[in-house]
Parts: sequence; structure tokens; C-alpha cells
Amino acid sequence: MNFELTETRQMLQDSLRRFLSDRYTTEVRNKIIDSDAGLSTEIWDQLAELGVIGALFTEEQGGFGGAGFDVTTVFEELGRAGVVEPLLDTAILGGGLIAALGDADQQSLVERVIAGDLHLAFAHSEPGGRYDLNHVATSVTAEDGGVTLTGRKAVVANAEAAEILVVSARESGEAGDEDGISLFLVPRDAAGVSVRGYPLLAGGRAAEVDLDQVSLPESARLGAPGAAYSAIAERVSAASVALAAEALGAMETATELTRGYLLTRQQFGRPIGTFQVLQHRMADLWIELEQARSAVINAAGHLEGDARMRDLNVAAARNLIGRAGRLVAEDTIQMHGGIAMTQEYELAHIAKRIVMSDHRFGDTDHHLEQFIALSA
Amino acid sequence: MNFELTETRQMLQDSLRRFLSDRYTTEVRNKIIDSDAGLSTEIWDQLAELGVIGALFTEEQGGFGGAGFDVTTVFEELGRAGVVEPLLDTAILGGGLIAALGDADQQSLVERVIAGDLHLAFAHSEPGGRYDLNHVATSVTAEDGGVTLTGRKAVVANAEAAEILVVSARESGEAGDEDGISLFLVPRDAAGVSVRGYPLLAGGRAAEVDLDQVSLPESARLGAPGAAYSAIAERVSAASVALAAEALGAMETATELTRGYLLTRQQFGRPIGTFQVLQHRMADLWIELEQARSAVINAAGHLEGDARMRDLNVAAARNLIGRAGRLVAEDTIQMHGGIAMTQEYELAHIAKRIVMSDHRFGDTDHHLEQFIALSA
Amino acid sequence: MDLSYNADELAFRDEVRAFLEEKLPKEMSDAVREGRSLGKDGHDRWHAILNEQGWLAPNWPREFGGCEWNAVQRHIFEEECCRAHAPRIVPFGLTMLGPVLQKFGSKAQQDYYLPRILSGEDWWCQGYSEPGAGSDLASLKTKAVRDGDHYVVNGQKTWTTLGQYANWIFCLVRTDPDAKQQEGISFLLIDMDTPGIEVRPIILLDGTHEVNEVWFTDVRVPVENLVGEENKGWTYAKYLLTHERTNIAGVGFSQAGLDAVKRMARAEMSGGRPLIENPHFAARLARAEIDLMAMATTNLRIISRAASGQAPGVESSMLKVKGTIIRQEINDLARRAAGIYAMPFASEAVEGGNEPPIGPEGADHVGAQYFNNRKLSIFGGSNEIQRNIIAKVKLGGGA
Amino acid sequence: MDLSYNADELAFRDEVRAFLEEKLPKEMSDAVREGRSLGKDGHDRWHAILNEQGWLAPNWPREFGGCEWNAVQRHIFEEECCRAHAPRIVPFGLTMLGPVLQKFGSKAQQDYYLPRILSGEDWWCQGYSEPGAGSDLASLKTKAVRDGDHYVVNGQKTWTTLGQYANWIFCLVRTDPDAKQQEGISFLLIDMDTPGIEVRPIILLDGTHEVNEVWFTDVRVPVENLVGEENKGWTYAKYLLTHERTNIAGVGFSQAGLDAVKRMARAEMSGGRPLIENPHFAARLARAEIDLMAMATTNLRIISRAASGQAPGVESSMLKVKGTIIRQEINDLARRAAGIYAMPFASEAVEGGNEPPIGPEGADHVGAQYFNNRKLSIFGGSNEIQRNIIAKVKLGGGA
Repeated sequence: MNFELTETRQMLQDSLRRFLSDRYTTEVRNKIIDSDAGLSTEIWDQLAELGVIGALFTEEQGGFGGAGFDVTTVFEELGRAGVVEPLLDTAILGGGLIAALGDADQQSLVERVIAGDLHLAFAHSEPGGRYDLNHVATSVTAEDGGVTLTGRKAVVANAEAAEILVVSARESGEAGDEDGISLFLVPRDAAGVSVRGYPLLAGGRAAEVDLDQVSLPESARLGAPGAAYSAIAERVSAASVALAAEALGAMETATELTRGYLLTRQQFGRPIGTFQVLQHRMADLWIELEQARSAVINAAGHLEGDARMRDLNVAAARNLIGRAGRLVAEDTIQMHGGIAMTQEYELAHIAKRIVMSDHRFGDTDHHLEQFIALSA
Repeated sequence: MNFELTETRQMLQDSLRRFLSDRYTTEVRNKIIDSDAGLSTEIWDQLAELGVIGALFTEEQGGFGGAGFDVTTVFEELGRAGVVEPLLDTAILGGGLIAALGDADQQSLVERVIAGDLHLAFAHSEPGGRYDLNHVATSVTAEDGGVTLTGRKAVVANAEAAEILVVSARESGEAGDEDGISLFLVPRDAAGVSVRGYPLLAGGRAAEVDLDQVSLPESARLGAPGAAYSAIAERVSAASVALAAEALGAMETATELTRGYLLTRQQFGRPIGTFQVLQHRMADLWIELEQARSAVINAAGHLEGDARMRDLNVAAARNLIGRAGRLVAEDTIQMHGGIAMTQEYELAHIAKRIVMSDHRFGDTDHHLEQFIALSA
Repeated sequence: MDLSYNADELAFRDEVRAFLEEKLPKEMSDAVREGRSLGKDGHDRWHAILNEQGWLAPNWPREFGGCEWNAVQRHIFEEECCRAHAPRIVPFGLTMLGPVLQKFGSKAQQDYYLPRILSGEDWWCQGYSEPGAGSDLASLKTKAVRDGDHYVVNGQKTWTTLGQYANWIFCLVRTDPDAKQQEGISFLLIDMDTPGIEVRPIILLDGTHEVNEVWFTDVRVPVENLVGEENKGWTYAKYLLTHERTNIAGVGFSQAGLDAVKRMARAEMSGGRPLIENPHFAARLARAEIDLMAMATTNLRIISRAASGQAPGVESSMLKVKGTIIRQEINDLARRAAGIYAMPFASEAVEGGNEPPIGPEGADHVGAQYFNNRKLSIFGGSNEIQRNIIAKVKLGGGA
Repeated sequence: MDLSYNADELAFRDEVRAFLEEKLPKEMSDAVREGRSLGKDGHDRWHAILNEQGWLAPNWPREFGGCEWNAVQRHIFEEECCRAHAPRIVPFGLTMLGPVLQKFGSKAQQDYYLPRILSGEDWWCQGYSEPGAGSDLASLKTKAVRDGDHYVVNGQKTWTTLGQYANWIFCLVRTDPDAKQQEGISFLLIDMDTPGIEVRPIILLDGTHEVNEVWFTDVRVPVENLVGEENKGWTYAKYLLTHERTNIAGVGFSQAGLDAVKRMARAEMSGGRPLIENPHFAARLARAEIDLMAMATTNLRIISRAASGQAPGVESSMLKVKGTIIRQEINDLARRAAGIYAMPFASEAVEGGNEPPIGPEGADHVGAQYFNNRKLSIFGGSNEIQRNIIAKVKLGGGA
């Protein structure tokens, strides 16, 4: 039993934390959010240079990490600083899926991802599909030496910045079947692809993506036809671990900001941190923070293991963090009062990151259901 | 719109409150609980004399009340004083069912109930039936000019004191059907009836009742064969209104006791009521108490109306009071500390009344399910 | 006990319903239902419609052009307005300043300002809060120094709601710097066009501009703009804060919000079935609805007591706390119901643009609204302050 | 990071398991699982079995006959004992007094008392709490006045757990009435057979007799029964309270409790299906299990830090608060699962009589246990006191 970070991960954590605290200030970040692109290529390049993207891939994949605890080390720091750059979409999901299923040619894209030269997006969810991972209605039809995709993908994060979309589509069966789902590499500027972009409430951008008879060569398919579901499930679990760790980091920042505020803010002639009601509320938040940290550790530690145990621990972590995160976001805003309601204050963004992470790949209730099904 | 009690009900409330506060002290009540009978016939006679039992029946039934607000007026007071005498079982359920379904001969029993001369019990729940009102497996077989009952009834409150048990049994169909259920008047000392009595955690007594080939004349049946369900449902709704009002009264006492304790109990050199954490917790309890009062009013006001609206409001009240009651019981114990853990302290009994009422005719979750089904 | 409205009350309700059906423009109710901002023009238009009907000032005495409705009538009116998705009436002139002038203002002030509030000529905003004061209102620092026939005002107000539309502001200012905190405060009426006033927007966390900072630099205010006596402003301020706070429970808003959640949850699919049939979602929804049903009755009980002349005491604080908890819970349900479509920041939709919605009907604004309505438990006396009040009153002198 | 036990730890676990399988009497584990009281004889018997194995004092140094296990080993031992439904070891002599005597006691005291604790010859109880003191322990009033070679003790202790079985009591007494609260307190060892001591039962709200009042009237205690120095008792008391509070999170108890709830919920039917498939019950159960899984890891993280020599600080308070919340939630689930059969007061079953159970397996004691375990968040430093400590430490001097 050992709960210490390895030396490599400790170094990664230190350097990433130092970089973000120096360079990714509230002001810089808020400007990025307001920009048309919704991300900073400069920051992205520097993250790649620091090895942050490489840490999310295994050595065989060309990285130097890739395990659950690498993911949590990186994303906890991203969460602490409220980073909006799409590491989840380009690296964990897009890059991770290519690394898992791609042939030798396709794998070369992973190198570009690690180098910071390529953006990807995972175009999977569909309107009306909510959080059901097997809900894929986008159709694949065979044509001369290739395929045609038609369908609509919903809230595709990072779609506009992505050179290539990793698109799920159905070769056989019906929406709701796990079998029959394939993944395709679709250039964002391919004929028939239209992208309606918009900003996200918690920063970054996403898009509705329409696929209207998009013709692709056979070589665009990742892996064997119709057999992509288990790789998708594995990567979405990794994404859930990343989201949980990111929320944990954001919760740390939210409680630290609040601690500082309680010690300095004066009301009725004394620091508001002297009010017992706020003291006890903080005590409860700190307790929940430790619980959240444990839940993230449990999920990360099971990411590489047996799929049922992985899914059970991931569902547990996301349910716990869904509950604890809401509590932390709402209570830290409440303890601040008006100032936390203003867009320019750090906590406003951090709280949005926490709560909005509950809307990616399943919310609190979705993960509770998963947990119940898996523990039956 | 009018939320005032009528003059009659106000008088009933005043006299009942005065009687209980004079005569039904903690000491008296704790002795009753410890007694073999688990109830006081003296108190029972006096309640009858005060008209408390008559207030639970309509004028046609020989009483002078019987509406939802009569039930809540009486039971709120019983709840405030933590009364363990079985008005629910003898009057609302046993007497109410006879009044609803009985023929002229049978109705004469209601007079005896109102006079305080007859105890009844409603033997309906069965082992394994939980809170499902239609779960009746006890069988009825026809025999020469009469019927035979066989089955087992679970946690029959007041069974030992009752002269007559009002027993539900199935004439046709299967456990789970609403049709086919009849009610029978079964003398507790009839051949084949065996009663295993025990005390209840919150005072009073109940029993497991075995019915082994109990022979009864046809005249023992209440109403038409197999058609008792809707009367049962109506009386159980009335019982739920009574239980909700009783819990409300108990919640009032719990918060009043705690208010008094917070003002007198010194710790760290000052009254503990000066600690902000306890002040805010009390504020939340008072708010929930008002919510509980409103829920009881809503349920009582719909008791005589359309069955769906009745059931919807009853389910809402019992769910809300299940939640608020648990909060009040647990928090008032916590705010008292050790003293509330001792059997002789008033709050210990009151808290038990509140929490244990969640186990009669459906708990918090059961009523939530009913509400969801009815509001769909 | 009688939970239903009596015949008079029902007749009044029907009258209100008929009016709303006839006079409330559909594009306006659509915008309210979809959570879009109305802009100044929209508010002005609805204000004028109500004024024409004579229903703009439910709580004003008839002598000043009000309806003089009792508490139950006012409740019915508010309930029906929420039900019909009518815009909220901007309260600063009508329900805040109006009663203060009626009770403490001079005849000249009443004659001049009250008709202009009704006509819509003046849009008032409120200059109470200051930076760093928060719930400790009396610690305000904005100074007014007498200089001949004028006060010279210097300082800063904040959280000034819709100040960007206002041409007048009523302000609490410190006129005696040596007096104890709550003494030495005066109540001034200030024309926003006076030189030295600057309004700076505060953008809230959901991107909306609904509050402002107002800066005063050597702003000269004629002495006749003082309400009542100098240094007695705290009395008027408290009167404003405690008097006539109707609809504090927000039952109508909650009911409309809950209806919207249900609509969305019926349309949204989860695991092949409507979300509203998902037991976990249904449980959240049912608990909120059960709490709201009780709150509606709690509200009516208090209103009915107020209508019979009993002044509401600690009950306002209870309604505020529980009312905001329920409203915020409904906002939370709405974002859950919207699923992945709670994530987009649909600023165009919020601002009333012409873009088609991104997600399913009603989903576009729920994420932003969830965050925006965190304010409900903060502004207007935070829920912590309300709990202090409840405890103080109900525990009595001993604690 | 490695969430699994290493080879040594696994080997130790297997050794513990084998011991429990062989030596724990089945009637004893049945009684524990069903929540029945063991009585003094049962406790004495289990104490003797552990003593024979040499595993009675996990935290004592070897020189005094202890195991000197590290924090992880102790955790494994406790976890396995809970899993096997072994009786709880009565802590007063072994984990409370023992370490105090080892650190502050005289050689003579160590030589006399420690072996008698291990042999079971002495049953100790704790004389800390007093009526009216509650969480404000230092306000104690029991006096000890020096009279020649004796202290004369007068006063009253309360909440004395299992005092009815004890032949010795360790007490905090006030020896200097003029000193400030926490000074002037001494730590005395008192033979319960001394004249002037009276033990009066306190019956708890679930009908059980587990705590007592202990009254002292002119009780003469030899001065050699003073531990350490006169008036320094508060130091020893704090050492006792903060030192060696293992298993504060109660993870093992919660796990056993959760297993019992699941067994019941699989057998109990609701609407024609097992209760465990009811989505509302399943949701409560799942949330408790998710919280417990995280708590188990939080506990291990803290233990693992303690094993590497870092002293647990504010973490104990966190484990106490969350641990009791989870245990109480599981008690609540158990009463819900039992349905109507949570109502009977099965005093015979609680007291270990021979009556058959009233309700389904495991249901008889859940109502009483729900109420009994309200004590978890009250005794041993209430959860409010724990939150005060957490806030004080983490907010630092500023608040």
C-alpha cells in the first residue's frame, strides 16, 4: 500500500503547477475564453513542450505515461488553474482512440498530437442520445472502395480547432446496440461536414456537426468494422477519470480561494471566517474534498484493470464528485457572496468548470445508475 | 381561503392540550410504556369522555367530526404529548372501517368505540407484504353457512387489547390484486386465533397474529364479498393523515424542548443557544416545521375529495414529513447531546414516535413512489 | 379551514386571467418563458400596458393612483402573471421608493415623483450596497456634505440592478461621519444626469449585464432632494426593506420553472425512455414538487394572516430561505434535464438574438440561469442573515 | 501509488484470517452479527482467547506484552475482526489507560496494572465526563482533597461505559480548585470496591444498559494511585484522547453493516420484487456504498501516512465526522429495509434471550440500533466539536 506519487509524476506535477501559476493567470485565461478561438495555441505549444501531452500516452504509444495516475496528475493541475484548453478531447479521447485502434499509418497522428501539432475532436454524442454511450444512429453506407457517413453529432467539444474528427457511426444493428459501431477519421474540412460552433459556459468551444453523405476511403476506419465499442468505453472511462481529477483540482482552488476570503473579508467588524456557521461549512467542504480525492485515487488505480472494476470505480468517483462538486461550487459562491457572482472573479470560472463537468459523459444520476447496475 | 380552525375544533384542541399537559406527563407516559398492557384504560376513558374519539367520526356515524381537519386537530395534540394509546387502531382504522362498510348490527360497535368501551385492531399487513396495501394472502374458504380464515398477520398494533380484530382476507384473485379482498370481524379469542404480542420501540404493543382455520359466520363479513379495498385505501389515507399530524405535533415538541435546552444549557461559559451553528440549525428546523404543517393541511383538506387528489396530497405529506421528521429527530437529539440518549428524557420518546411513524403504511420512499405514480 | 379561494377571489382571478390573455403580447411571454432578456423597451412596453389598466401599483393607496389590493389579491395577481409568463415588474420605483415617499416624502416630492413613476417617465434604481459592505449595509461610506443649497456626494455604490437604464437613483449616504453606524445616514434622490456620476457595468458569471457600479465624484444634489429628515435615512431604508416585500417566496416563478423542467423531461430521452420516467430524475422532481406544494400553502397561510391585518414577522425570512432553496433546486433540475445541452453558452439566445436554439426547446438558457440564480440566496439579505434573524426572533433574548 | 497490500501485508492478513476462523466461537460471531449483547462473560472469553494468542494489545510495545504492530497491521487486524464479526475489544484498559501508564506511570504502576489488564483480572472504566460538562471536558468538578496518604474524592462521573462490569476506574479529578480550568486536574486510579462509590445505571433510549453514573462520596484513594504529577492530569488526559485512536473511521463496522443491509434488502420484497431492486432504495444504498469506498481509501491514506511516522492531525476529526455520518446512514438504511418489522422493540433479542426473532433475519435489532448509534456523533467529542477543530486548524490563526 502506497499513496505517494512516483518521482516522475511528482516532477510533472511540480512543473505543471509552476507553469500554470506563472503563465495561466485569471486575466490570461479570461482573455482566452473571450477569444474567437476559445483556446491559446501558445499555451498549447508550451504544454506540449513541458511533456504534459506525452504524459497522457504510454511508452509504446510514444509517450511516457498513460496510466490512470498520469491522467489524474495532469488533470488535477489543469483543474486547479481552470484550464480550458482541450487536452481531454485531443489527447485522452481523439489521440487515445487512434492509439488504441489505429494501424501503423494512423498511429503517426499520435506523434503529432504528442508534439502539439494536431488537434482532434471526438464526435460521438448525438442529439437525443443524452449520456447513452451506445446511442449511435449516424449511418455508414458502403460505396466504391469506401464509405459514406450521414448523421448529426451533438456538442462536439473542440470541433472547430480539430483538423480531424474521430467520428462514431453505425455499420449494423440499431441505436442502442454496442455491436456495429465503428470509428472514422474525418477531416473537418471534408465535403459534407458542416460545423456550427459556439462557446461553452465553462470556457472552450464546441459545435453541432452535420455529416451529410461524407465520403471516406476505407482507410479512414479505425480498427475492425463495427468493433469499436470497447475501445470507446475504455477511453470514455479514462475521460471520466480525467474529468473527476479536473473537478477535484477545481474544488481545491475553490476551497483555497474561500479560505483566503474568509480570513480577509471583514463584516460586522471582524473577519467572516470567525463566524461558526462558515467555519463548519468549510470543515464539511474539506472533508468532502478528501473523499473526492480518495474517489479519484480509486478510479485511477482501476483504470488499467478488469473492465467491471474499472467501470464500478469510475462510476463511484463521478457520482461522489458530482455530489461533492455541486456542494463545493454552491457553498463557496455562497460564502463569498456577491463577488463570486462576477465574471472576472476566479471562483466564478472555477465553479462553472466544476458544475459543467457533470454534463460530460454522464451526470451524477447517470453514474449512480451505472454503479447500481455494476454492483448488483 | 381561510386557515383558521373552526370554533369547535379550537375548543377540542384547547381542551385536549390542557388535559394531556396536566395528566399525561413524561413520568405517567413512561410508566404506561413500561406496563404489561402498554396503554392506560384510565386515560382512554378520559379521552372518550373529552369527546376525542367522537371527534374522529361523522355525525351520521354517531360522532361530531370525522373530517380531515378533525383528525389532524386530535392527532397533532396526541403527537405533541407522545401519546401511545391506540386511537389510530381502534378509532381511525377499526372503527372507521366498520362505520364505512358495516351493516346496522355491525354499526352498533362504533357506538361502543366512541364511548371508549371497545378496542379494535386492524389486522391487514402480512409478513413479506411490506407496505403493499393490496398484498393480502390470508385465505377465505366457504364452509356451511360461514367461512374459514387461514393466514398470518404481521405487526398488528393493539391486537392484544382488542376485543375484535378487523381482518383482511382474500376471497378471490392473487396477492397483489385489489379485487377480492374482504374484511371480517374476528373475536380475538376465537378458536384458531393465536397472538404473539410484543412491545413497540416507540411505545404501545403489537402482535404477530396467526389465523389457523378460524371459523366465522357470514355475518362476520363487513360489506360485500371481495369489495373492501377502496374502503381500506380510504381509511389508510385517513391513518396517514393522522400519522402525519401526529409526527407534526411531535416535531413541535422536539423543537420546543430543544429551544428551551439551548437557552438554559451552558457550555464553555455561555448558553449553547449563542452558538451560531446551533442557531442556524434551529432556523432550518423551524422552516421545515412550517413546511410540515402546510403539508398536513394540504392532506387533511383533500381527505374527503377525489381519490387521486387525496392520495397525491397524502403521499406528498408523508414524504415531506418523512424527510423533515428525520431531520428534526436527529438534529434535536444531536443538539441536546447525551441527555437525549437517555430513556427517561422526554425527547427520547418523542424522537422515537417521529421516526417510527415512518414505518406505518409506507415510508418516505414508498410515498415518493406513490406521488410519482399519481403525478405522472 | 378552507384551502380554496372564495367567490370574490375567484372572480378577481378570472378578471386578471382575461386581462393577461388579451393584453400580454405573445412575443413577450415567449421571451420570458425562454429566459431571454427583454431589454429596456420591453420593460417599458409592459409597464405602459399595466399603467393603462390601472394595475401597475397593487400596493399603493388609491389616492396615489394605486390599486390598494389586499394581500390575497396581490398574490393572485402575481400568481397569474407568473403562470402567463408576464415580465417581472421592475420594483425600484413602484414597490421600493413609492411607499417610502408616500410615508416619509414631502407633498412636493409625492406630487412630482409618484406620477412619473406610474407614467414610466422615470426609471429608478437603488443605491444601497457598497463595495465591501455586503450584508452589513449600515457600514456604508458614501458621503454627502452640505454646501449651501446642495449636498456634495462622493463615493461608490455597487450591485445597482438595471442602473444602466435608470435616470434616477435613490441613495443612502452618510451625512454625519461622527455618528454611530446606523445614525448619520440620509436618504437622497439623485438625478443620474448630474455631472460626476459614472455607471460601470458588472458582468455576472453567466455573461449578463444586469448590475452596475455607480461612482459619485463631487455630485451636487439640491437639498430639496432629501427625503424626510437629515440623518434619519436608516429608518426609511429599513421601512423600505421590511415593508411590502411581496412574492418573497417566489412560488409563481418556481411553479413556472417546474413546468418547464417537466416539459423538457418529457421530451428528453434516457436509455430509450422519457427522462421523466427515470426513477432517479423523477425522485428529484417529485421532492421539489412536494416541497413547492407545501411552500405554496405556507405562503398562502402567511398572506392570509397579512390580509387579516397581522404583520408578517419572521415569516418573511423563512419564505426567503426556503423559497430560494426551492427555486435554486429547480434551476438545478433544469440543467440536469438538459443533459449535454446544458453546456453551450448561448449568449445570443440570452440576449434575444435571432439565432435558432442550439439544443432542445428550453435547454439553451438553463446552464446560465442555474449560475445566475445563485444570487437569489445572496442578494437582498443572504440566507445566512435570514437565519440569524429567525434564530434571534425565535430564540428570544436568551441567545 | 499502489492501492493493494504488499506481500508482507497479505501474509499478515492471511494469518489473522486463519486465527479468526479457528478461534472465534461461532455463537459469538452470530451474536455480534445479530446485534445481540455479549455480556461480561462473552467479553472476558474473547479477551482470554486474544491474550493467549498474544494479540490483545496491538499498539503496546513488546516490552509490556504488546504486538507493536504498525498502523497498517493494526488496520488489517481490525478490518478482519469486523469482517469475521469478532467482538469489539473493550478499549478502556487496553487502548486508553495502557498507553498513559506506559508513558507517564511509575515503574510500580506499570508492573502492577499492565499485566492485570492483559490477563483480564482488571476491567477498567473511564471517569472523564461529568453531568453538565458535555463536550466542555475541562469544566469538571469532581474534587480530590489530600488527607495524609490519601486523596478524598467527592463528585460524580457520568456516561461511564460498561462501568457495571468494572473493578477499576481511571478518573480526572480537580486537585487545585483555584487554578485555571485545565490546570489543577489530576489523573487518579480508583478501585471500584472502595467504600463510597456507587454505580447507577443509565438506561439509553433503546432500552440498553451500557452507560452509568458513578458517584463518589468521601472515597479514600491512596496517593500512590496518582499517575504522574499532581495537577498535570490534563496533559495525560489529552494524550489519552489524541493518542492511538485507531479505527476512528469505523470502516469495518460500516462494511459489516452494509453487508447486513444488502442481505436484508435481497430477501425483503417490495411490489413483487426484491427491495434491493427498488430504484429509490438502491440509490440510497449505492450512495452509502460509494461514500464508504472513498472513506476506506481516505482511512488507508491516513493510516499509511501514520505508518511512515507522520502524526495524524486534523485527519482524525475528519474521519470521525464522516465515519459517523456513514455509519448512521447505514443504520438508517437498515431500519428502512426492515419495513414494518423495524417497529417491534425486541428486547429479548437484544439481551440475548432465547425467543425466536419476530421479523425477518437481521430485522429485530435495527430500530433500536438506529437510535442507539445516534451516540456516535455525540460521544467522544461531538461532531460539532470536531468541526470546530478542523476549522481552527485549517483556517489558522486568522479566524
